[in-house]
Amino acid sequence: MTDPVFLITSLVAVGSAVAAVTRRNPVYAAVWLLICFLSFAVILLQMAAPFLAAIHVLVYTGAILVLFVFVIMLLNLKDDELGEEYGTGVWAAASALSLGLFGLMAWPILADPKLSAPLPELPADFGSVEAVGRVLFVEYGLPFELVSLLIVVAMFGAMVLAKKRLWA
Amino acid sequence: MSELPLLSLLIWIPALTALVLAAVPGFTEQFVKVGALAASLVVFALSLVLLFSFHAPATGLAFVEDHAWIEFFHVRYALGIDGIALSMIVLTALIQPMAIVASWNAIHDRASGFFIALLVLEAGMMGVFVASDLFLFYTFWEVMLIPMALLIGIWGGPRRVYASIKFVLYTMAGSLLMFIAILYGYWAVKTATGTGSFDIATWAQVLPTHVSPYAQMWLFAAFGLSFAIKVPLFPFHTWLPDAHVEAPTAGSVILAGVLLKMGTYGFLRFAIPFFPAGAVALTPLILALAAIGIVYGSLMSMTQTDIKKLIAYSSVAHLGFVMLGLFSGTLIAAQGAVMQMVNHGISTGALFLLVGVIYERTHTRGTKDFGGLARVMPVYATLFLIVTLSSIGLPGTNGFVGEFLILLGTFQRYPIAAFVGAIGVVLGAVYMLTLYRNVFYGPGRPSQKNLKDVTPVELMVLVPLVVLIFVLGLQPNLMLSLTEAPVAKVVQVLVPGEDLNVTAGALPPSAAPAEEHAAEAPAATEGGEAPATPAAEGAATDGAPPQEVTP
Amino acid sequence: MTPYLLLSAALFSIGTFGVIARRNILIMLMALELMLNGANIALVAFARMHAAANPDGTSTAAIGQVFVLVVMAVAAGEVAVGLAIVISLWRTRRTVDTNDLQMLNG
Amino acid sequence: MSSLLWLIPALPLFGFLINGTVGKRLPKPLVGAIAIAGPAIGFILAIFAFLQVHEGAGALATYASWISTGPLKVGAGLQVDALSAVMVLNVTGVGSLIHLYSYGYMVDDAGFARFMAYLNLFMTSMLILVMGDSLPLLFVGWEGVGLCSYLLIGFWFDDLANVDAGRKAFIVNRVGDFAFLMGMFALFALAGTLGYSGLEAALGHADTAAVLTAGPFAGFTVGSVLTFAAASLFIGATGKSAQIPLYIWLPDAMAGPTPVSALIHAATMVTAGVYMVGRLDFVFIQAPAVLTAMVLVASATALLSGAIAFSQNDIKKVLAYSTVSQLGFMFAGMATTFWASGLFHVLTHAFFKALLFLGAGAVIHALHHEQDIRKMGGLRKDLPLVFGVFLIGSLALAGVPPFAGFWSKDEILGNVLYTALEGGNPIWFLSFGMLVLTALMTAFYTTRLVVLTFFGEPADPNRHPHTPPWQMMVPLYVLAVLSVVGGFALASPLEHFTEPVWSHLHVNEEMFHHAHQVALATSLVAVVLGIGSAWWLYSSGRARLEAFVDGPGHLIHKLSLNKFYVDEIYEWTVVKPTQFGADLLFWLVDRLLIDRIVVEGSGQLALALGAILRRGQTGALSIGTFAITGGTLAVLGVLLYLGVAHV
Repeated sequence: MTDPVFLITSLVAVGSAVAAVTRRNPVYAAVWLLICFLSFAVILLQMAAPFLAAIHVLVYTGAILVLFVFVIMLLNLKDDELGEEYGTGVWAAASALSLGLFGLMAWPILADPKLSAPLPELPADFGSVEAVGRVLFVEYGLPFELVSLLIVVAMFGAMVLAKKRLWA
Repeated sequence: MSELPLLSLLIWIPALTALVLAAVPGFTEQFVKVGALAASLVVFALSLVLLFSFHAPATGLAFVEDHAWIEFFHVRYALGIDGIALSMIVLTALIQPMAIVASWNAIHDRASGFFIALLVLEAGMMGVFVASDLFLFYTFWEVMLIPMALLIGIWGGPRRVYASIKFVLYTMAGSLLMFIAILYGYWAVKTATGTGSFDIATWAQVLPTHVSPYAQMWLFAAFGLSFAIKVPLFPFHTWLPDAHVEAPTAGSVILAGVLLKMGTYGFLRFAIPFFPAGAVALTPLILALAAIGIVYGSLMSMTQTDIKKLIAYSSVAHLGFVMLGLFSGTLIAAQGAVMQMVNHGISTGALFLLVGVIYERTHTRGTKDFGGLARVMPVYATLFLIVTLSSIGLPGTNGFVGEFLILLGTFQRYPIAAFVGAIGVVLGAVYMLTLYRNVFYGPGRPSQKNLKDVTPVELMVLVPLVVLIFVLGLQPNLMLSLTEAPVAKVVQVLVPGEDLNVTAGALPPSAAPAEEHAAEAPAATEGGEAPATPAAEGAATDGAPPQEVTP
Repeated sequence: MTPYLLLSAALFSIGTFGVIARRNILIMLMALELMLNGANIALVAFARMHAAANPDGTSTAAIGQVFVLVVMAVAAGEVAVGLAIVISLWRTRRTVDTNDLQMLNG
Repeated sequence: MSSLLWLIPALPLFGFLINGTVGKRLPKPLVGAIAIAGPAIGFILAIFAFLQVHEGAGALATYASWISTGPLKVGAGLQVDALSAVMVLNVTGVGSLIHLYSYGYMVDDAGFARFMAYLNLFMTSMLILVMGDSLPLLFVGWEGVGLCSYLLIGFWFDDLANVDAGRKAFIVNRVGDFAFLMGMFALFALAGTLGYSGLEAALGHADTAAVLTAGPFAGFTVGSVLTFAAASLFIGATGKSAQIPLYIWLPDAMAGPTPVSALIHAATMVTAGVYMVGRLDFVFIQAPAVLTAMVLVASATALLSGAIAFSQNDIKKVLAYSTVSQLGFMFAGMATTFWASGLFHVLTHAFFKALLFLGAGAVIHALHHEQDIRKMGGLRKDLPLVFGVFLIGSLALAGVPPFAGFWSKDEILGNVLYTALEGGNPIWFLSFGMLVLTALMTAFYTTRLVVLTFFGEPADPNRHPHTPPWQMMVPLYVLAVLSVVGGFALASPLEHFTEPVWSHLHVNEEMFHHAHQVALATSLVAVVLGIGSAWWLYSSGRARLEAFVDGPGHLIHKLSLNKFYVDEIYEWTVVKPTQFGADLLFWLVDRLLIDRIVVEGSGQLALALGAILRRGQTGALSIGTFAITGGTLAVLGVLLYLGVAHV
């Protein structure tokens, strides 16, 4: 059932994720992350969430990743300032731990028959902007407002923290 | 008279007075002292009113008051007393004014706080004795702890902080266990009767039957540990000497006079009636600890160089006697134990007051620091001698009646425990007389030549205690008749099925064949009510009713 | 749906690995983002599973997708603050290595 | 008459209260009068009671309730039957004489009022002891006299030695009282009551073989319980009446003023044990084993203390050991179940021993508190009257006929021999032998005492002793008359008077007379030998004495002088270990075990645990993240195991 497109994109996603995580230099890591996020967008499309895919590209890749790159450039880390990394022993333990985590999560997913049941056929405008928008603004208006509030707070916080001389 | 809520007054007069004295800043120290004394005297008067108007109802408690308090948990502000509680209340009410008078000019820094703490302490103590609702009892049990800790902690001697922390931690450890047991009990009552309740009477009816013997043992152990620490029973006693040595005179008097009785009172009122199976199961252990405690306490007293510590260890021995009496399962011993609780309050209270007297004058308390005081302070020496005799249980004093009844009663069921306990009687004489010899006899120290004898105020405090020593010594029935019924009820729980008024195994008074005795019964006897004619039937009514002895 | 969930589990684990094994704060933050995205995919997957048309023709509540939106908003806020902290840290301590930052011990 | 009974103990009590409180401010004669009035009036009342009892009126009793709770009913009644009538007469009679004597002896002492008050308190306690109608009441008197002896021995409390002697007396008595209590409890367990009448009714003719089914002695036979009770009571008696092993306090009790020694440690208190055995005759008679043990202990005590008295140089110590020895005789008399003989010796001993002590007091008083007989001598000329009475007393003590001592001692020897012949038990023969040897030794040390004190030339010539005042001499004369007359006059009437009170065994008449003839002969020989050898050794100056002491008798003399080191043995086997044990226990158990380890230990434990955990908080981020992930992993695993595995 796994159609080839999904296979390729998920492989790309996983590969880039692993690469992003293991690069020593944050710039390379950021680039791999970019590839990973793009592959996410494709996957989202496949899951009948066109609006989300767009938003993902816009917000995640466009804003958050850019912010990352921007900060990396700002810090302008030289090679020595990157700080050393843990020894291979720690890495081995960490990877074992995460593999264990993956195994624990994968086991119920595979074991549960309902998950692999055939998907119901899609209503026409399932992932469309109009459907998501209706739900977002009608049923979840309040959470929407609260989230906006959260973002404003985050904005202030970031400014306060990062400003060089606040009380000049 | 009965419509007046006497028992509530007992608690709230000292409590409210303390509040008023503390709240209004303007009062002078003298006013606070007078206020405290007045409150305690009023409470004493009330306790006498209670004593004389007390007639034990057939069942349940006297002077009952019952108001709702915390509806949700069925906690009620319920009060009620029986003979035992009454005797404890009178003892507390008696010792309180004495402690206040004794520390009239002994306390200098923050004196008003001292007297207010004393009043709060009295309120707490009264609360414990009158409460007939377990939750209320536990609240007062904890309330009582705070002022006592303050008394030792603030106005105590050099190591007062250590002593007061030890005192608090020791007692807290025990009472927390008890709290868990109370909760369990509440739940057990709730499941058994549908509605939860903290009323002691219902607990006493419901718990023995609805809780498995195994659980009862653990619950009894929980309650028992908390009370054993308070008694103090043998291994849990190390807080007492430190607390006594560091406490001010008034603190020691009340600590020894009343607080120690909380433990034994707790056993009598709560632990035994609620968990009889547990009580019966742990009786051998407690008897062993009590007997060891008696000998151990006496031995410890022999090695002490500080008088207060010596008296503290002697308290361990005396209360070892009380525990022996309580758990030996005979009415005589239990009655002796309850009486010994009061006696110990009087004699040890008086001892601490006496130590206070010489401590005020010389500011030393070592057994070796004195000499030849009998010449210098004859009246003081006589008072100290009388109280010492009461402490070692000389016949004619109250101490003897208590110890005699305990040992006689214990012998009827546990001869070995009585045997070990009786050793305490001998050791008691050793350390008390050694103390008396070191302090009062001998050539005397030049520095102590001009010590003035007891002042009228001190006499006013000590003489009533001495009078009580002889009154209870010569006429113990005054108190014994008061506590006979409630004590019998408790002892019956320990030995279900036995008739308490029969001395098990006693021989029937065989008709004394008169051939050898020329003159048989004495002539008609005048005076007194039941003539002790030795004729067969006379002895029968007097002693044990005939009981077949299998040849 | 299982492949999508497997993918999200994989991403989540890789993100975890990143957080644990790396000492550089920036990489850790990126790994964090990965974990969040892993979660998003799972959400969308479930939304897709339960997608069904309502009688009045509108599609059922793609709540999952709305939820992803919220997650994204939160993630954005979090990254902003995170990076601000990184900058101020860099300015005061001149380091991005988490091992040097042990002031909270004791 | 019964209603007045309570007056007898009450009068001295009033005397005590008056003298005790305001005595110091009253003039001395008034204090003296008050003090003497108590026992004197008591004596008169006692005579009335005696007469009434004598006319067959049986016991007079009043009843009051003291302690009553549950099955225990302890009365506070007084009763005077034949036995206690005799004892009351003895106590009040000799007591009054000694009070009169004390007036003379102590009048110029600073604490005179206090002394007389204590004497009165002693009289009250002793009278309660002999007149009480139940064992607890006897115990009240029992410990009351113990208290008074403590107060009176340590009367001159400026000198700590006296105080220690008093404390020793009280504690040793307390050890005896401990055993007494055990005996009392056993009796209560058996009879359910503690009044004499109740006890006698229940135990008088108990079936000793019956096995008890309930109570503390379940499974034991009644006889064995009776034996246990009798043994404990006897040990109690050894405490009070100074027998082995609890006699060590009596010689030290001589630290008290001499009238105290006379009243308490010769005439009255020490005989309390004998009275108790006499009062509980129905218990002892059913415990033959205890009786045998009693005679053995009694005669051993008599012999041992007799030997020690040999070499003592303090006049009062000699008399003290002699008292212990005579007490041995009394208990031996009691052990033969011929109770009257024991009581008879109590009476005669009260007469001549009080006389000797008061005589010694007169000597000490005259020589300004000189007590060492080696420094005395030739007082015959200086104090003729005192010498006269002292001689009578000595002859009575030695057992020279027709003086009082001879009759009672011979009676006892006869009874012991009869019981030995009747029972055929070797212990009784051994006891008889020891008693005869003691009789010889008594004669010896009495003569030695008289010779060294009154004969020979005075040690330091410039001393001129003055005859004591009349208050001291009158009692001496009365007691002297009693010591002479007391023997033959009281022998048979006493036996008939007290016969109804006691239970007796069957007596084999002709064996009884045969035994008494033999005993008479042996005791006479012993007395003559004793006096002769003492006279021969001591009368002619010191030469022969030194020869004997340096020669063969050196070791025995040294042993006897140091009281066979019994005190030291007790010190090392009992007192020191208890002291050391107490200290060890205090440091080991109280301080170390409970305080350090358990109490503070738990505190340290908490701190230690905290320290270990603290090391975990390094602040490094990796540790934190690892922990979190590990935690989630674990939780996930558990949930999955629970969830998935069971679904």
